[in-house]
Amino acid sequence: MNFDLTDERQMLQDSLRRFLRDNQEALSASTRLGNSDNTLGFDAEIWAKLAELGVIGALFSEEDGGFGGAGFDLTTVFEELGRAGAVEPLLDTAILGGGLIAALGTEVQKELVEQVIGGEVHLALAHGEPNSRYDLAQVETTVIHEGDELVLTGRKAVVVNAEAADYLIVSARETGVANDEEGISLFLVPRDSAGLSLRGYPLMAGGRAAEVDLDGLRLSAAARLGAAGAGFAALKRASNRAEVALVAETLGAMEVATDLTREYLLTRQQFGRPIGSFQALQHRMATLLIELEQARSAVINAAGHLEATAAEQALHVAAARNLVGRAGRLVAEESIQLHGGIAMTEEYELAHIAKRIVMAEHRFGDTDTQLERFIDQSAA
Amino acid sequence: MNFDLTDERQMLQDSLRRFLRDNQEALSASTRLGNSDNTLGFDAEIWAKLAELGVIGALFSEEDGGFGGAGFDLTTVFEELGRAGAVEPLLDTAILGGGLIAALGTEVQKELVEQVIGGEVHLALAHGEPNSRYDLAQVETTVIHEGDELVLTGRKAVVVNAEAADYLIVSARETGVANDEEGISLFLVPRDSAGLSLRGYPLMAGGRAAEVDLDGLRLSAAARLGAAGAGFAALKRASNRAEVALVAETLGAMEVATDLTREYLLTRQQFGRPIGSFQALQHRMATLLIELEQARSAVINAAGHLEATAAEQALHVAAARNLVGRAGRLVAEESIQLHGGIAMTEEYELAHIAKRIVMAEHRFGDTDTQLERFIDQSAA
Amino acid sequence: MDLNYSVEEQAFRAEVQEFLSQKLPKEMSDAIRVGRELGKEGHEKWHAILNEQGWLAPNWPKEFGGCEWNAVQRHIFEEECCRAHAPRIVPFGLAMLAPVLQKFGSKEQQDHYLPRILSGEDWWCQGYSEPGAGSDLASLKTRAVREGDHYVVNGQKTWTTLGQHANWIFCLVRTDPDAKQQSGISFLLIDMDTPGIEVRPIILLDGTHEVNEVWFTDVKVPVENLVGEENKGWTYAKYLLTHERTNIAGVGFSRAGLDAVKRMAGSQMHRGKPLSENPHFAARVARAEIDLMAMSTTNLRIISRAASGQAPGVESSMLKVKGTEIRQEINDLARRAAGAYAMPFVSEALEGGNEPAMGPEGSAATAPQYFNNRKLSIFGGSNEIQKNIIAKVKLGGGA
Amino acid sequence: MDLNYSVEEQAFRAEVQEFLSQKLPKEMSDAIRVGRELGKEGHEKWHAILNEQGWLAPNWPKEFGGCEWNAVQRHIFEEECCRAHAPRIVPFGLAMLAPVLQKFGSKEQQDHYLPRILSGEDWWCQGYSEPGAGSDLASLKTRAVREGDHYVVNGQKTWTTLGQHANWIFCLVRTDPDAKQQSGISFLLIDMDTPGIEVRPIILLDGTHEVNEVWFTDVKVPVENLVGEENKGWTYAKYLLTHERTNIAGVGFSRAGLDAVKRMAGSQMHRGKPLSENPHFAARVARAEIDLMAMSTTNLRIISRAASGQAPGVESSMLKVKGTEIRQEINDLARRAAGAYAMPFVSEALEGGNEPAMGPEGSAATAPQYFNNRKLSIFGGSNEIQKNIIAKVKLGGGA
Repeated sequence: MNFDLTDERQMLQDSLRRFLRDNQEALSASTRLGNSDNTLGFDAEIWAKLAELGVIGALFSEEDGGFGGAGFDLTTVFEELGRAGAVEPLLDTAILGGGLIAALGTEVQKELVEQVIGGEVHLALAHGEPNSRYDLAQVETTVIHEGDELVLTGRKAVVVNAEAADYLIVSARETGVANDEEGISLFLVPRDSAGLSLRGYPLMAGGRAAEVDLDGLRLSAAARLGAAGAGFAALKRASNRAEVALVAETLGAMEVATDLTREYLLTRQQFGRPIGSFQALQHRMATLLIELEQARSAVINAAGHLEATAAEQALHVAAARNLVGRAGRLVAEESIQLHGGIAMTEEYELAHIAKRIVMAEHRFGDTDTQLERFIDQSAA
Repeated sequence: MNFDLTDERQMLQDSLRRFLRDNQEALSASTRLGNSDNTLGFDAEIWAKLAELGVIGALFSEEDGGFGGAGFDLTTVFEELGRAGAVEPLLDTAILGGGLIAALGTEVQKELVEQVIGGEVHLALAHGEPNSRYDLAQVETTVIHEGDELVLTGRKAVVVNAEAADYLIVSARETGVANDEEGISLFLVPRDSAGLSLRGYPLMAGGRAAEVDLDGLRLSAAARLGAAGAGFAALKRASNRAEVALVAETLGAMEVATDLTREYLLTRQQFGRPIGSFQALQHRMATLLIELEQARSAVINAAGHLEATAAEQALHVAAARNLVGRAGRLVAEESIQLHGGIAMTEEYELAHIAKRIVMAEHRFGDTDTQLERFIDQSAA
Repeated sequence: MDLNYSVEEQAFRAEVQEFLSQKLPKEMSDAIRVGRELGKEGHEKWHAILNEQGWLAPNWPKEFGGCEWNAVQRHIFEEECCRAHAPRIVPFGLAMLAPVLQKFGSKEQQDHYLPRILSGEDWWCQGYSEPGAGSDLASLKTRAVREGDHYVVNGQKTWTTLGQHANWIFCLVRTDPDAKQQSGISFLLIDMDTPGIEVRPIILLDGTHEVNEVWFTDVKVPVENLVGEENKGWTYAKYLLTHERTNIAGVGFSRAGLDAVKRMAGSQMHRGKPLSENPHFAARVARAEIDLMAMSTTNLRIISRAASGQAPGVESSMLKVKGTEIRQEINDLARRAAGAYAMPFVSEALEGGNEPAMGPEGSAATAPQYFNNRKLSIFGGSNEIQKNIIAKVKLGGGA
Repeated sequence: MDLNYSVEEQAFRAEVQEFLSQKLPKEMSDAIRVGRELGKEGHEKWHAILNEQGWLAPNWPKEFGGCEWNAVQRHIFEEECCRAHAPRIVPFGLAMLAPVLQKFGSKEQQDHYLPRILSGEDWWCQGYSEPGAGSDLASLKTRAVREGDHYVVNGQKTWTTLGQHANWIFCLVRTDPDAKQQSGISFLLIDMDTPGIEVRPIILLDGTHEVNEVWFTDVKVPVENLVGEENKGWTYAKYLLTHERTNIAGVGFSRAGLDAVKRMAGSQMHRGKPLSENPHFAARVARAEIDLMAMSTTNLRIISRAASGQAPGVESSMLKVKGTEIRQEINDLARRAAGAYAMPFVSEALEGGNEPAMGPEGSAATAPQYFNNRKLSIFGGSNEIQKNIIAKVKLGGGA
């Protein structure tokens, strides 16, 4: 048993933390609400430098051209992104997009992974639909075979990073009914393809997404990623990895929220003394710190089981997301409350951090959905 | 709209409160754990005086020979019993037993109601079974017709007040399968009948109950209470009334728990000052007082709808029991915690009061079961 | 004990319902239902509709043109307005300043300002909070120095709600710097067009411009704009705060919010069934509803006592805490119900522009409202302050 | 980062499992599994079995006959003992007094007392708490006055766990009444058979006789029973409290408790299905399990740091709070699972008499344990004190 970071990961953590701290201003500018001139949703220069630093490569295994890719590599990177409140779409381009291509792609398709690692290409996963909620198998978008061509029709909902993406990975149903795990295919589609249209918008916690309309999008069979109808397992695996990244990001954000709150309690005066001397607030702060350690352990458990069996992965990912969801909500709400009015203002750092924490729950399933998954997995 | 007690109920409250306060010692002696010499489970003299005071009569309508019987009569009486921590089985003898006989009995059977009001007769409802949990329709005890005789076989679980009861009201299934609402009959059975045996024991929160074995208990058709197979509606009505009484009792106990805690916080010194001057404890006390008012309102809602439609009754009873269950647990646990060690000792009043609060949840359905009922009723 | 409304109260409720069904514009109730903002014009329009009906000032005495409704009537009115998705009335002039003027203002002030509040000619905002003062109002620093027939005001107010629309502000200012704490404070009425006043927006974490900083630099205020006596402002401020506390429980808002959650959950599919049938979600909704049913009765108990002349005491603080907890929980349920569609932030859609919202009806507003309503437990006397008050009354301890 | 146990650690675990399967008497594990009490003889029997194996003193140095296991080994041992429903070892002599004697005791004291602890000849109890002192140990009042070669002790101790079985008690006594607070306290070993000692039972709210008051009236204690130096007792007491904090998280107990809840919920029918499949109950169990999984890892993180020589700091307080919250929640789940069968209080069944328990296996103990374990967050430094400690370290504020 060993809970220390390896030297490599420690170096990665140090250099990434330093880089993000040094670029706080640029990061902040790109993360704020209503920054509607930036339809990229993030800072392109920062992205290039992240690639240069090897941060994207750390998310891929050596086999896939990277130099990491294990659970603890993901958590090392994303905890730092969370601490910085960064909205740069590493989850979408690297973990989801890059991960799926690395897992399923042909040699030709896999060249994109190299470009992802180099920071030259952006990706998005166009999978969720208006009626799918958090159900990974719920795909109503259809594929019809017309001669050699495949015709996709449907709508994809809240596709994060769609506008910046060079390619979308689009899921569609080849056989079966809406909720079957069998029959889901994945396709690698250039974003500017005819028959594919986007309606982009900013997101509550920063970054951008789009509704994607597939109106008779015509593809050749070569656009398929992996075997026909066999996309579900890879989607599940990719979402597990994304969820581990997400809890680590939330953990980083929770660290900052509790740090900011602690500092505020020590400095802010009311009724002639620092408010951190009021015992009721002290005890609530203590509770936050306890839950922060719980969250840290849950992230470690999930990351440490990301190479385990599918059942163990599912169990620990659901457990971590449920716990981090609960602890995160508590930390976000209590941090705001303990600050008072100042935390309600957009310009104060905590406002953005709290939004990152809370809104993370809305990707891949909220705490209740995770609890259901945990219960199912425990009973299985 | 009017939230004041009527003059009659105010008088009832005053006289009952005075009586219970004056007899605190006798009440306490009968309520403590392990007081195993008293196989009655309560104080017989107190019982006689409660009857004399008209407290039992207040639980019955004029039509049934009493002078009350409405929801707010029940809550007035039981709130006081709860404040006193009394374990006297008014719930079992009067509300459940007497209530069922009043609702279903023949003229002859109803003579028992008069005796109940006079304090001369004790009753118990032998309905729950080892497998029924809190499901009112789950009856596995069978009735077989042998000539003119009815033969009952089965086991009844945790029958409160069974040993003291002169008669048991026994439920058994005449037709249908275990979970049907149809087919349940009720029988009025002398406790010393052949074929009926008791195994009595004390209860965690005071009072006594018994496992009741029905081993070929032979009855005549005249023992039936109400029509064959039609007992469910009356059982539901009786349990609604009992649950309203129960939440009022818990409310009374919660009042005492918060009062004791408040007094303790004001008097107990630690680190050189009263512990009630510590803000963390102050805020927790404030929370308890808020939840106490919530519980009071929930009790009023349930009592005020006890004469409404079956659906409204069910909705408000489930709501009140869920809320009082949650608030009661909080008050009981926090009162103990805010006291510290002293509250862990059997001789301190709060120990008994906390047990009354918590263990009430185990009659007719715990908070989750009540929540399920509320959800079902809301959807209906 | 009787949980039923009297025949008269039922008739009053029917009258309110009739009015709302006739006079509340559909585009307005539609906007409120899905959480869109009304803007200044919308507020002014609804203000005028209510004024025409004579129902703009429920709590004013009849002599000043008010309804003089009792607490139960006001409760019924508020409940029905929420149910019908009527806009909230901006309270600063009508519900906060007016009672102070009616009790402490001069005849001239009453005659001048009260009709202008009803007509909508004046839009008032509140100058109470200051940076660094928070819930600790007594430590305020804005100075007013008497110079001849004027006061000269210097300082800064903050959290001034809708100050960007206001042409008048009522302010607490320090007139005696040597007096202790709450003494030495005066209550001034200030024209926002006076030179030296600057309003700076504060953007809240949901992107809204709802509150402001108001800066005063050598602002000249005529002495006749003083309310009551100099250095007695704290008395008037406390009186105002008591009035601010009406409808503190927010039962109507919670009821409307819970209905919206149920509508959305009924339309969203989760694992092949409506989300409303999912036991985990249903349990959250049920608990919130059960809490709300009880608090609604607590509210009525207090209102009924107020209607019979008893003053609400520590119960207001209890209602504030529980009421905000329930509202915030309902906001949380709403964002959960919206699923992934809680994520988009389409400000045009929220502001009533042409851009349609994504996702199910009302989903666009769920996350902004969740974050915006964190303020409920902070502003208006934070829930911590309320608990201090409860403890002080019940335990006699200090903070 | 590596969540796996080393090969050596896995081999050690197998060895412990083998021992438990061979040597733990079935009637003993059966009793523990359903929550029955063992009584004095049961405790002594298990004590002897461990002593024979040489595993009675995991934390003692080998020179004193201990195992000298590291933190990870101790954790594995505790985990397996809980899983196998082994009895808990009475800690007062072995885990609390012994480390003090080993570090601060004289050679004579070590030679005399330590072997008698291992052999079970002496049963120790703890004389720390006093009425009115609670978590505020420094204010203790029991006096010891030196008279020749004796101290004369007068005063009262309370909450003395299993004092009714003990023949020796280690006490904190005040030897210098003029010294401030923690100075002037000494650490005395007292034979319970000395005249003037009276043990009075305190019956707890679950009917158990687990703790006692111990009264001292002119009790003569030989001066050689003083540990270390006079008036330095506070130093030894603090050292002891650090050792008391091992296994503070109670992961093993919680794990065993959760397994018991699941067994019971699997056997109880609720609306035609096992209770374990009811979504509301399953949700409670799942949340407790998720919390426990995380705390278990927090515990390992701290243990792993301790094994590499780093001292646990404020983390102990965090584990205490979370650990007791989880255990209490599991106790609550157990009484819920038992349904109406949580109500009977059949003390004979709990004490291992012939009277069979009502209801499903283990149900008889659920309510008593629920109430008894309210103590977890009160004794051993209440959770409020732990939060004060956390705040002091992290915020530097006083209480």
